[in-house]
Amino acid sequence: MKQVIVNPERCVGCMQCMLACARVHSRSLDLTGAALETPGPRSRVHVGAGRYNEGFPNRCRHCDPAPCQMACLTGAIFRDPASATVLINPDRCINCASCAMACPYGVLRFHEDATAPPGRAVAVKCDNCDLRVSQGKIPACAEACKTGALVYKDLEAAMGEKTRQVARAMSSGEEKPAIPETVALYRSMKRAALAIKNRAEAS
Amino acid sequence: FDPKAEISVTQDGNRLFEKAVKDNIETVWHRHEAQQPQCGFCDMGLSCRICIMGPCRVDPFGEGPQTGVCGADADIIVARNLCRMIAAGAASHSDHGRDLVEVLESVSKGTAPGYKIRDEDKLRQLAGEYGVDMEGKDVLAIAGDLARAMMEDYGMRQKAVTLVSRAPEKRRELWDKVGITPRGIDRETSEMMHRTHMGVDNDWQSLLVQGLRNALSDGWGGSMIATEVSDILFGVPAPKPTMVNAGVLKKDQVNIVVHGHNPVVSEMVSKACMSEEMLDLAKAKGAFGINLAGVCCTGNELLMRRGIAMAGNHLMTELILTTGAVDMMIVDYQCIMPSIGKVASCYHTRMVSTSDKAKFPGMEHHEFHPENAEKKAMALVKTAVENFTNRKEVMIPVEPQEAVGGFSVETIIQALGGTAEPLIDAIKAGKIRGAVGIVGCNNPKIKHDHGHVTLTRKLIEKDILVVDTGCVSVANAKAGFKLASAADMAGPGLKEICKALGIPPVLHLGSCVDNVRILVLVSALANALGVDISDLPVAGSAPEWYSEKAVTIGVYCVASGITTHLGPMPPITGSLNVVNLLTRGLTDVVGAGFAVEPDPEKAALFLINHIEEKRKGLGLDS
Amino acid sequence: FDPKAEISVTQDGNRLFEKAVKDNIETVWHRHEAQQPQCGFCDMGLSCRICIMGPCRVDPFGEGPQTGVCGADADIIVARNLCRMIAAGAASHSDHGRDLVEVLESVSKGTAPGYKIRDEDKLRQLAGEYGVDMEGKDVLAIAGDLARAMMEDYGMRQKAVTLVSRAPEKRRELWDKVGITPRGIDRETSEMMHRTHMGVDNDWQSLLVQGLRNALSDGWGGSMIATEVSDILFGVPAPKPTMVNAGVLKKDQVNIVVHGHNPVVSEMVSKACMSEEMLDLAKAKGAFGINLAGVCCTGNELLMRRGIAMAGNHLMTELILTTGAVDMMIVDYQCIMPSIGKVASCYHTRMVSTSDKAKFPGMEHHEFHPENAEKKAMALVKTAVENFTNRKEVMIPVEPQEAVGGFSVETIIQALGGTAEPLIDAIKAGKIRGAVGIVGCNNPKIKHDHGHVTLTRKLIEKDILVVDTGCVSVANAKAGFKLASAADMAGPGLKEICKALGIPPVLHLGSCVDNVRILVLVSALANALGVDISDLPVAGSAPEWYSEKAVTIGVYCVASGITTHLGPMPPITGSLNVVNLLTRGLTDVVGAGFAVEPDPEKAALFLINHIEEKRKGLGLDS
Ligand code: SF4
Ligand code: SF4
Ligand code: FES
Ligand code: FES
Ligand SMILES: [Fe+2]
Ligand SMILES: [Fe+2]
Repeated sequence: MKQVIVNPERCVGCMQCMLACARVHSRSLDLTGAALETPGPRSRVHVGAGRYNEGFPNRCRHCDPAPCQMACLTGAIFRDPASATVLINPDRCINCASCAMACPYGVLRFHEDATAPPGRAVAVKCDNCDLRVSQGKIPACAEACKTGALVYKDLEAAMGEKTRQVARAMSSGEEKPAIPETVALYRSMKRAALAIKNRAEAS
Repeated sequence: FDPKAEISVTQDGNRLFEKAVKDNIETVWHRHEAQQPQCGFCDMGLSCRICIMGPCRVDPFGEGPQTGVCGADADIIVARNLCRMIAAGAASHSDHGRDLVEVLESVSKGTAPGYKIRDEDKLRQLAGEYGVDMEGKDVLAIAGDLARAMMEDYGMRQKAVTLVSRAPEKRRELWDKVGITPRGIDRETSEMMHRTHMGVDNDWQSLLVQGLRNALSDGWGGSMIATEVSDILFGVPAPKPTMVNAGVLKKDQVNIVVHGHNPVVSEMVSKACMSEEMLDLAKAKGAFGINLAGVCCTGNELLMRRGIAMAGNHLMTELILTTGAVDMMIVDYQCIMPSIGKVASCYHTRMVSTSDKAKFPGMEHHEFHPENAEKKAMALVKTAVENFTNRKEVMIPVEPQEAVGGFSVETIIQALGGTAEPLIDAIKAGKIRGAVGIVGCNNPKIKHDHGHVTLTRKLIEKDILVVDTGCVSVANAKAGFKLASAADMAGPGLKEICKALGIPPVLHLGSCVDNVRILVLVSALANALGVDISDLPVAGSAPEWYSEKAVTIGVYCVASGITTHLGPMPPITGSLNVVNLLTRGLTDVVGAGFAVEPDPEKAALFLINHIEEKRKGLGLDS
Repeated sequence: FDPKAEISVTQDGNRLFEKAVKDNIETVWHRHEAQQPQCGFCDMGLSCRICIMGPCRVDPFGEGPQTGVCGADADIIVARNLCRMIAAGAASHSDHGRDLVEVLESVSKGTAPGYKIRDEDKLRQLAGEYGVDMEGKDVLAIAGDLARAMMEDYGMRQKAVTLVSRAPEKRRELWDKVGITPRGIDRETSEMMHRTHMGVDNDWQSLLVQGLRNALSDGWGGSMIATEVSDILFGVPAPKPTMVNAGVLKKDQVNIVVHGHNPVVSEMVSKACMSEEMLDLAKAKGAFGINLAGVCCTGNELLMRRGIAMAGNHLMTELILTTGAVDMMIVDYQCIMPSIGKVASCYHTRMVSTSDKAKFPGMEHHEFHPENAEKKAMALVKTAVENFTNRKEVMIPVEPQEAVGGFSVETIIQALGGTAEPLIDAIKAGKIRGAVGIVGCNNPKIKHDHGHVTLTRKLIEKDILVVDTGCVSVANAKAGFKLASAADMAGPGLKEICKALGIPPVLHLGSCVDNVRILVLVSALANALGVDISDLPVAGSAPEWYSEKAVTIGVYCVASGITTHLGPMPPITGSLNVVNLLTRGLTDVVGAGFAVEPDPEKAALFLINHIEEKRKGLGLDS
């Protein structure tokens, strides 16, 4: 089965996955229209900044067993048997944040949502774009990601590909660097900034 | 944010940041943090919004799109984006120069009360360079003719902007050969904007070549005009003592801070601050006087010519307001963060914008024009004085630091005894190994002033004379490098020369447009030695730059033959071709190139090495 | 991509797209698809790369950052980005005009062999408008003086660009009152770039006001000069029959296609194509002749003056090459997708770039200058003819469509019998309800030509006269709207008038710079009626625009009082303030505004309604 696979080393921090996610969880499905809705749709994927301000796309892993599900006393969190997606029934959510405390990734958020009873904040998280997938589309974040940090792939195949990459990177005489030179240069600048900051702080 | 976060290498910076956090003020560091991670496409120069078939971006990992909708690849997109930065920078300086030329013309017509020709020698010198017929004409008539001749530099009727004549002959020949002699000031900017339109120039190299020409139209055109006309109208700077840092604000005086770049406004404010009427009013309000201080470049302009104190540089502009001691901040244009109106609203500070080209949220707008500037300035100072009584809690975080500023090329030569000979001798003898111009801004990506101060210290230790402008000059003055006694921080050779001449090892050359003083100085040196600028043991550096103007300055320096170091990386890493051209390939074209190195210690090594190489090239130590 | 995907409403478009897919050619539609979804921040105008404290973006959902690092909010960021688009568009047209002025000056000096003054009347008329003293001067001397007077419009010595004098008095008063009378052509662009630098203008309204002035400096400055000087050098257009669509390429002739915008190049190519020497060579190579065709605006320029056929518009430029029938494509600048060199490399086509301002991947560069253009053109045509024998498989997808082009204001008035009276009478009588200028480009966001053709049809059905330029004119000609017989597609009133005058209901006014002909026409109408332009029952529309130039055209139309419809949304939805100002608020300022409506059917309703409202305002149907 295909799923969204996160390749954090490819994230450039553009946050376009976040906009795409918020858009497809809006009523108008149009970015400008979505921005005018109340409650405003919010992204279920969260791009954070690493130590040297590199991007990191933090997305629900739909763990199995899922700590959030186990922590949910009202049974609002459940797994859809067809897609294996961990979902939240907003009608049952009592906004107790137990799930958030249990989630090792910190991807749960609490706010009003178009899918929830009006005027009430509930737990909201990634739904794997199940609706889009059932329409033959791929999850919005993976569609928006142009660098391959979020890809919609078969896990087996993706891991196989990764194994090949690692193997090639480990063997000597590799002709193509694992990371393009441009990206390496860009990141080295960001790392240098961090190093200097640390040193300046120490001094 | 931790109020104890050391955002600066300066004490006043850190103390005021702590106060800002406690006062719940959102600062540039907060906003920078909130923007993390910044968009990698944009940061690498790989996004394009030039047309609405787009927006487009190129995947730096090579898997996603490699061209925009039009077909532009990474090289083209990166080059176009960089070139538009150059265009904006050139336009900014040159539009500033334009304002001065218009004041000069108004003075000649007698429609600019309060302004006058303060340096007739310089007026005549410039008029000579512009081929103005001075025979039997009075000063004002000459000024008018000069202003109109300068206006032609902005137009399209010339083959070259006039003041390229100041460049060494070899340099001019090179420019002609490469095809980058700037023709008109606005023209090159317009052509740059045209070339970067969809479907015009799609050769990254030819785009960058026009980028060089556009930048030269600033360095030898707009900026040079700005500096020279400022000298004519407000006087050629001469060394004088001053004070720097947030401690220059006075608890018991009315504090007026000018912010921006154009002396046209701040000079009138300075005049008004010294008027009997205002001083009396201040006394009546219980103040011991009117204390004018500057931030950013308009402050530098005043410091250079009147010794007026500097309260801080770019990243200090918000913090200065948190002292609660600023009764009025008067801004013109450039580098004025739109946030400061909001910061001021938490204190009693009155915020005033003055330019017809620049308004800001949360500021009162009082437009200065040559005809009304004198009066407007008086009215504003009056309001500021009246605001003194509205002060609440005031915190002046440090004692002010002494410094000497005001080195124009003219006065440097004068300090040398009337000719550049002693300087050249010192260089030849190896007592001074060379010189580096450190210029540019602050950037929250780098600990405030860390780049400037570290680099400067390392260079003077190695007997390299440092000249600085803009925000760097404030950082260096605050660090104490601008006292004659700072010669002790210099290496033995430089120390000896500084002691002999009674000058500091770090000379303040002025504002950002005043970087042209560096061009004039190196041209004089090159001419004296009979070599090109690119042969000299000199370099440029912008360790903490942030602005498009800084890009343009860097590019005109390099195009003029001065190898230049940049602290922060420009948004070009998406194209190795562009990176390689700027850092390596350009040397074959203009005899100089860029080096990017965020670490000021490593940058110092690079610059020292560069200077030693140039010395070798000239056979100086053999 | 499905080769059968209907990317266009045109048959040649779809057939050639099918061929392109089969030939494995990557087209603009492929690249557009690969970019989906496009960056929402950039698309909404909410990303900023103006300085390197950034890049920054504002979260449209209100959760993330609401300001950039400097403190600029969504309104400021959106306004700055839009203003830079205006600056780039104005710079492009105006730099094109500059090239013509330089040719005019070269002609006057006798250093531009092959070029000449073709319309002395127009020269004298313009010289009169520019206040050139013609007394006792010959044509060439007048031309030189006019050229130099026009150069001053590019400079900073004037209070206003000269040709604003053509606008109705009420309009000029309004411009003065609002403070948007354009002073200098390059100057306004430079000031716009300056104002959008970090820390300069941070008031979204005052930014947009300068945007209006910058656009006016194009419409009544650079573009108007471009059109008028082209008329002087190459003749005032007059109606003539022509052919359009990909079928204008000939299997048995040498096909040369010119692409770009500047007639300075294409006119010389056209001349060379008609030379005996080349025609003989063509015969020797087995060709029946030399067939010159155009795409984009330089094609429009030739069509207007010489009736030369048009092979297609913007989105057809790649597809035209897939016919395999183009022996040479000669490009100058603007709207030339950098992809076409690669497309051509799959066929035998020789690709040649000619401008010192524009090079492209995969093209040979042969630079045209006034002194060598005539010779260069001959050499290129020779190469093209020689390339005829290298042809491989050729596919001409359709038969050409007849059309009539070449309506200048002069010839429209002439067609009316020498005065605008009959047109005004027809409008007054309601036979013609009003007029809409449909202008602009193609954009892969919209099915190729769908917007143009649909809107045009709907409007003429309602007795609204359509004038068009640029890529629209090709779309409409291909749709058959430009034959006298097309009057049958018009409503009864318009049909009657067209039949009486023997003109089509859709008049081709030329290239994109020729939009100024619309300004001149509406000024004449307004003056005849003693009203302002904004009172007239006229409107503008750009149903498929993509370029920065189109933004500028839209803005100068609106600033001139012509309400304008845009198909694609500009990147401004991130700021409701900016959206509201442009669509509503501007009406209070300049008496016209924008309407954005991607659906051409709905746009037609809006435009019809607008025209009826204006008629009511003038009391025409009471
Ligand atoms: S100019 Fe090209 S790369 Fe830039 S937005 Fe337009 S189509 Fe995309
Ligand atoms: S100008 Fe402001 S918003 Fe734009 S990149 Fe710079 S800091 Fe960010
Ligand atoms: S914000 Fe749109 S690509 Fe960077
Ligand atoms: S920030 Fe503008 S000069 Fe330093
Ligand atoms: Fe500055
Ligand atoms: Fe065009």
